[in-house]
Amino acid sequence: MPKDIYIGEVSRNEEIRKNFFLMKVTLPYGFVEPMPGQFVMIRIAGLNDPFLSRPISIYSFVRGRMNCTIELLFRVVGKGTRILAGLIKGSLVEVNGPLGKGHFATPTTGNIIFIAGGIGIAPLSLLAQNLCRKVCRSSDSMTFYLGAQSADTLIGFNRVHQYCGRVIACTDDGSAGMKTLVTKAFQKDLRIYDPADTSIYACGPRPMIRALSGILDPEYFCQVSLEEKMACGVGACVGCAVAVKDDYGQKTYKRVCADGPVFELKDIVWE
Amino acid sequence: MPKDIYIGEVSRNEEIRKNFFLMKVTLPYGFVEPMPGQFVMIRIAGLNDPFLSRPISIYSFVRGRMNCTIELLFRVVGKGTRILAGLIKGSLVEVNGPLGKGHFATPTTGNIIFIAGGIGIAPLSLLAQNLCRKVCRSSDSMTFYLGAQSADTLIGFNRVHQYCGRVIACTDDGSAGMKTLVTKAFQKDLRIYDPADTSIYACGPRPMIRALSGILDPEYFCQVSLEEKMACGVGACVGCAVAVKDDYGQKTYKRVCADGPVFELKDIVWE
Amino acid sequence: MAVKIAGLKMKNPVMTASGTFGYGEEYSDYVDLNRLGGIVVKGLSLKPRQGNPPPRIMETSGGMLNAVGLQNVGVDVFIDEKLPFLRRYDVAVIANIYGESYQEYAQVASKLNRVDGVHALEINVSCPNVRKGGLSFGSDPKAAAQVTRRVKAETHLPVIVKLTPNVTDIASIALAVEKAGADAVSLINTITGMSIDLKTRTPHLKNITGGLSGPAIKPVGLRMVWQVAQKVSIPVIGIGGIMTAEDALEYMIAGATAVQIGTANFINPCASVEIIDGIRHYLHENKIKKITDIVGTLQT
Amino acid sequence: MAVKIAGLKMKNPVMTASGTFGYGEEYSDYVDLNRLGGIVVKGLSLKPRQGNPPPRIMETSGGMLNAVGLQNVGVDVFIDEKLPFLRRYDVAVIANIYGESYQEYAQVASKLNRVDGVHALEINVSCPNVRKGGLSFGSDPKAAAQVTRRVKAETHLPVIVKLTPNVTDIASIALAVEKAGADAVSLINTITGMSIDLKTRTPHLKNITGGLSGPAIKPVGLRMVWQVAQKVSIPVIGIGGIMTAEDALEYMIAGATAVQIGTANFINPCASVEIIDGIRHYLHENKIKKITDIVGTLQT
Ligand SMILES: Cc1cc2nc3c(=O)[nH]c(=O)nc-3n(C[C@H](O)[C@H](O)[C@H](O)COP(=O)(O)OP(=O)(O)OC[C@H]3O[C@@H](n4cnc5c(N)ncnc54)[C@H](O)[C@@H]3O)c2cc1C
Ligand SMILES: Cc1cc2nc3c(=O)[nH]c(=O)nc-3n(C[C@H](O)[C@H](O)[C@H](O)COP(=O)(O)OP(=O)(O)OC[C@H]3O[C@@H](n4cnc5c(N)ncnc54)[C@H](O)[C@@H]3O)c2cc1C
Ligand SMILES: Cc1cc2nc3c(=O)[nH]c(=O)nc-3n(C[C@H](O)[C@H](O)[C@H](O)COP(=O)(O)O)c2cc1C
Ligand SMILES: Cc1cc2nc3c(=O)[nH]c(=O)nc-3n(C[C@H](O)[C@H](O)[C@H](O)COP(=O)(O)O)c2cc1C
Ligand code: FES
Ligand code: FES
Repeated sequence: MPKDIYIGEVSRNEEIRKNFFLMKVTLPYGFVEPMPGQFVMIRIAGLNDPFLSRPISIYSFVRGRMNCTIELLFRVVGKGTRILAGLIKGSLVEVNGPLGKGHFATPTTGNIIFIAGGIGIAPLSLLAQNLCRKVCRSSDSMTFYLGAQSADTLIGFNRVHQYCGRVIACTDDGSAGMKTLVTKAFQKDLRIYDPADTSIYACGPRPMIRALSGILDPEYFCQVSLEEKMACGVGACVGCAVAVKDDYGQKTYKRVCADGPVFELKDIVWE
Repeated sequence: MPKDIYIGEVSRNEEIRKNFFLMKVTLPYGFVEPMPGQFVMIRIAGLNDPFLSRPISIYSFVRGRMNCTIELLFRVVGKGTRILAGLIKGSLVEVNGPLGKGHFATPTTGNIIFIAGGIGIAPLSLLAQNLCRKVCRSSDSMTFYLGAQSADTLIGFNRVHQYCGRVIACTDDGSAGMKTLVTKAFQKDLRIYDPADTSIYACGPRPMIRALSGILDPEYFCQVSLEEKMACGVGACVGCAVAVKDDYGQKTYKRVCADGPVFELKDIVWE
Repeated sequence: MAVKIAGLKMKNPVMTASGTFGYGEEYSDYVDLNRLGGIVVKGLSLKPRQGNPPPRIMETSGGMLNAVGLQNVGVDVFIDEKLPFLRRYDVAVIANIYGESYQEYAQVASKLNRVDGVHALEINVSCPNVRKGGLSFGSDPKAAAQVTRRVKAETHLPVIVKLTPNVTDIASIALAVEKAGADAVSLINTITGMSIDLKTRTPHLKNITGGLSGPAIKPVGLRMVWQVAQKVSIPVIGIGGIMTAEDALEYMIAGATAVQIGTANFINPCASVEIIDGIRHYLHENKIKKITDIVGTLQT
Repeated sequence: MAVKIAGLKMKNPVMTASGTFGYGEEYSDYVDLNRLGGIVVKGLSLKPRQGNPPPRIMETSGGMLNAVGLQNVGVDVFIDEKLPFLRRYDVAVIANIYGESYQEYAQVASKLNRVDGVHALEINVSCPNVRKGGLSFGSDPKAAAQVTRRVKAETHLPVIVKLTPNVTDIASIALAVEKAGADAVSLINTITGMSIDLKTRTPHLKNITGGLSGPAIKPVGLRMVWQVAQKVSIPVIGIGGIMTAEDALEYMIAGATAVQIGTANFINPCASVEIIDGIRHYLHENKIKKITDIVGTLQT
């Protein structure tokens, strides 16, 4: 039984953009280093309202001498995230993680592409950081397509720029970067990426992932991180089902939490 | 519609004795000055866990220039008080009050007696303070019998000593004051109090009140503050029923919140 | 925002639920009663009732149990002492009535007929707290229909039948009372529950069991309203755990023409008017002209 | 702490509830499965089932709705692929079974008979999610009894019948299955509920309705366990909203010989063992020798 629920202490919780919060949580030393794409289930210690834990991707991880610190980047969309947003320094949270067996695979190709929409930046930023550090590739091989509604909500540009030679920002209203959808910006460049030498990683709202599946040939290696409502986060409740193709091409339901959250784009069944 | 639910801000919340908390709450200027015996229904703003508001007596009240401040003195007994105890400076609470139509009556007698058991000190301290200030009696006429389990939990002695000439402390274990029950200490003095010239005010656990009703002749004017579980606090749910005698001596159920919380001891029906 | 339920006209679809708003007076300091769609008063019986011995209430997760036992002043005192206050307001007053026999239901209804200031009757066939009482009428389609017929025969007022959720098939009860002449149904009443004091090994409620209300039961109320609204053609009034305008709107989308606010009043005495404001705001934001345009619009 | 339920021996009265603990493996990193009284595995059907399309779950106040639709690997794959893992532990394994017909129930039971590592069967007559399924069996005493008889005929294992709360009179169903040979009853399964997305005016669950579980339903479970325990003489297993040792003890005082922990596992993966520790602590503090000494000790 190596796993446990950790009590974490919020060491910082800042509204970095309207409705977007960056929360730092200090955790015991034993917290396992997450693989990019993994997430935590988080809830406020001792309270049953909101009832279920919330799945949030790990945005960064640092192991210190006495403890670990993770960063979470989240957007306020409903009750749970609103309450998380209200936590002040010193508040205690219950953290289960890192969770997710399906995480981003280390690329073996020359071109490494990231496509993030909105809050989808969180797991991809950690991935870019790790690839930059651990795989030690020339940062020129990594291109980050970063989309948001407007300049206000374009988050993480500076951070990913540390890791990736090229960062292409797109906004719906043109208030920062190109005025286009992030998938459109990527599509324009597509012909320069040889399927045999390109790995693509994407995270963002469902319509973005769906658009991507329309754009990309199945030859491309493309992994995407999916979202679905979760209760347990560990594969027990089968609540977070997503329709994917099994080995025989038949539709089957897999668990976002335990079989994912990262899946291959070509396996997703769009119902 | 003069009444409203007020958002209060916790300005101090200190564990003055093990499991006993003194909480200061800043409220809008419009908060009505409470009469001794009145209480508030308090809950944590925006949270449904715990679900119901908690009734807590008003321990003190000060109207400042811009706002009002009340003090609450409470003991941690269960979930709700435990969560209240955890509130830090700056936390927001929802406060409905002051509530209670039955409050302590201004005495017209020479002897004024207070009998408090444990946390029962809260409303009686406010009463003693008010009588001292407003009715402007010689403090010699006021005697305060203050009971607790032990010296650790004997609270409010110094405060009531400012108002009352005589404060008689009793503890179950003799660790402070007399080693006796507060009702016993009072009983020993009883013969010096002429029923026609004595007003008695009591608040404490049910067994204490019951003991008092065994001790006191119905001739004595004795008011007691009762406790019962509450949902609305305003008389609508009829949840906080207590059995009392009606004008014809028949048993009827009255509402602790709206008809009380202060009742005449002789009217209580012990079921 | 106006709605009409079987001849009962209301300014807006928001009523306060029986037993949670006293006789109106208790909340009149907090709420301008003129703003409410309707007030359903505490359940009235033929004779005054003392109710159950305390403790009568207990908090639960996201809700509460109550076993008030229908303590009330009785229908005569209500007419003489409580109604005059309510008459001062321009608000629909619905008398919630209760009997221990068909006869008693009919008698209470008859006493309230042609009484100035009472605009509709709501029959509580569902109160689970009184042993010989509610539960048996409300959980049997035949008995529920019979109560409805008896009350209808005594009154010219619109008759709403309030259904209990403690049944296998609530739609069949709704259909039975509709056939018996009910002008509308309201649901849900409380779900029977229990709570135990571990220290004393006794029930928290003196009555042993009590009725569960509050947001904990909202999913059940919503499901039942949806089931009933698909079966009956009379209006459905949605009740159960409504705390916010969003909750109220969900009930209306599920098929309720109006809603009742119960336990929420205890948590926030201003809940009913805040819900009215919230519904108005929603309609405005979504450019919906008539509140009735959203009733039963659930896409499945 | 040991209890015995109709020949099924358990180290302690705490099991994990079907559908909330997978096939044991999912939580084995968090919990030493050897410490549990029993594990009730995810409901098994004759053939593998894909389950319902997503979304399948939704949070509610103090609880959650689920409409997983009994997604499971099927009884054969369970025996071949899931059971070997569980056999490594010294824990009672209870197979929760489900069928769409009497025949199917019997077939699943028969496949599990004399399979090494399965110690009892729990019949789910109550799952409310599958249209043609559970609800009809569990809400009719005759059908519930018939399922029980058919399963009993196929197995030498103790048979627990798991009852649905979505009925008017749960005690009558319990009595019917007792008469039909059930060795124990477990209750409650989830209460059917619904939740609506106001923005899209669609149900939050693709299946429209789902089963409500969690602390919100605890008062209902407790009441039903108390009602049933007074009527039947076979052991009763208490389920519904148990989050803490105190909750479990309340169920036992109401009449449950053992309990099952469901939704709590999702909130806290270690809930089941923390509850076991808490019960032990309570017994110690209160100088109670045998856990069975508290069963049904409610003073009313
Ligand atoms: C693997 C994974 C990683 C995620 N990482 C992040 C992240 O890094 N930053 C971030 O802002 N968000 C992230 N999300 C989405 C985040 O979980 C939801 O925004 C959040 O749960 C919403 O909760 P709420 O109470 O504010 O919303 P409500 O709508 O009130 O929530 C109601 C219920 O629905 C669930 N829910 C609602 N939206 C989603 C969603 N998109 N995905 C999953 N469950 C949802 C909630 O958890 C809750 O159970 C992630 C989701 C998943 C599955
Ligand atoms: C008019 C009045 C004035 C009070 N003044 C004070 C005070 O000044 N200081 C103080 O410490 N306590 C006071 N109490 C008691 C206080 O309300 C309870 O201790 C508190 O509600 C317990 O809540 P809990 O969640 O910690 O306990 P739990 O036992 O977990 O509460 C469960 C439910 O029971 C109710 N409850 C439990 N005990 C009591 C009780 N004794 N009286 C009323 N409801 C109860 C709770 O409000 C809640 O609804 C007063 C009670 C009343 C009625
Ligand atoms: C304290 C209390 C008393 C109630 N009394 C009555 C009553 O007299 N008659 C009745 O029909 N319903 C009564 N009810 C039920 C409510 O009207 C309502 O149907 C139920 O509480 C569910 O709604 P809610 O969750 O919004 O409270 C009572 C409920 C509570 C909590
Ligand atoms: C996600 C989920 C899946 C479930 N699946 C099953 C099942 O397959 N068979 C069954 O008998 N009960 C099933 N249940 C019901 C639980 O076993 C339990 O009876 C119910 O959730 C109430 O207990 P709780 O409040 O502790 O969760 C399921 C419950 C949940 C939440
Ligand atoms: S959240 Fe429970 S299986 Fe994924
Ligand atoms: S608490 Fe509602 S009437 Fe007193």
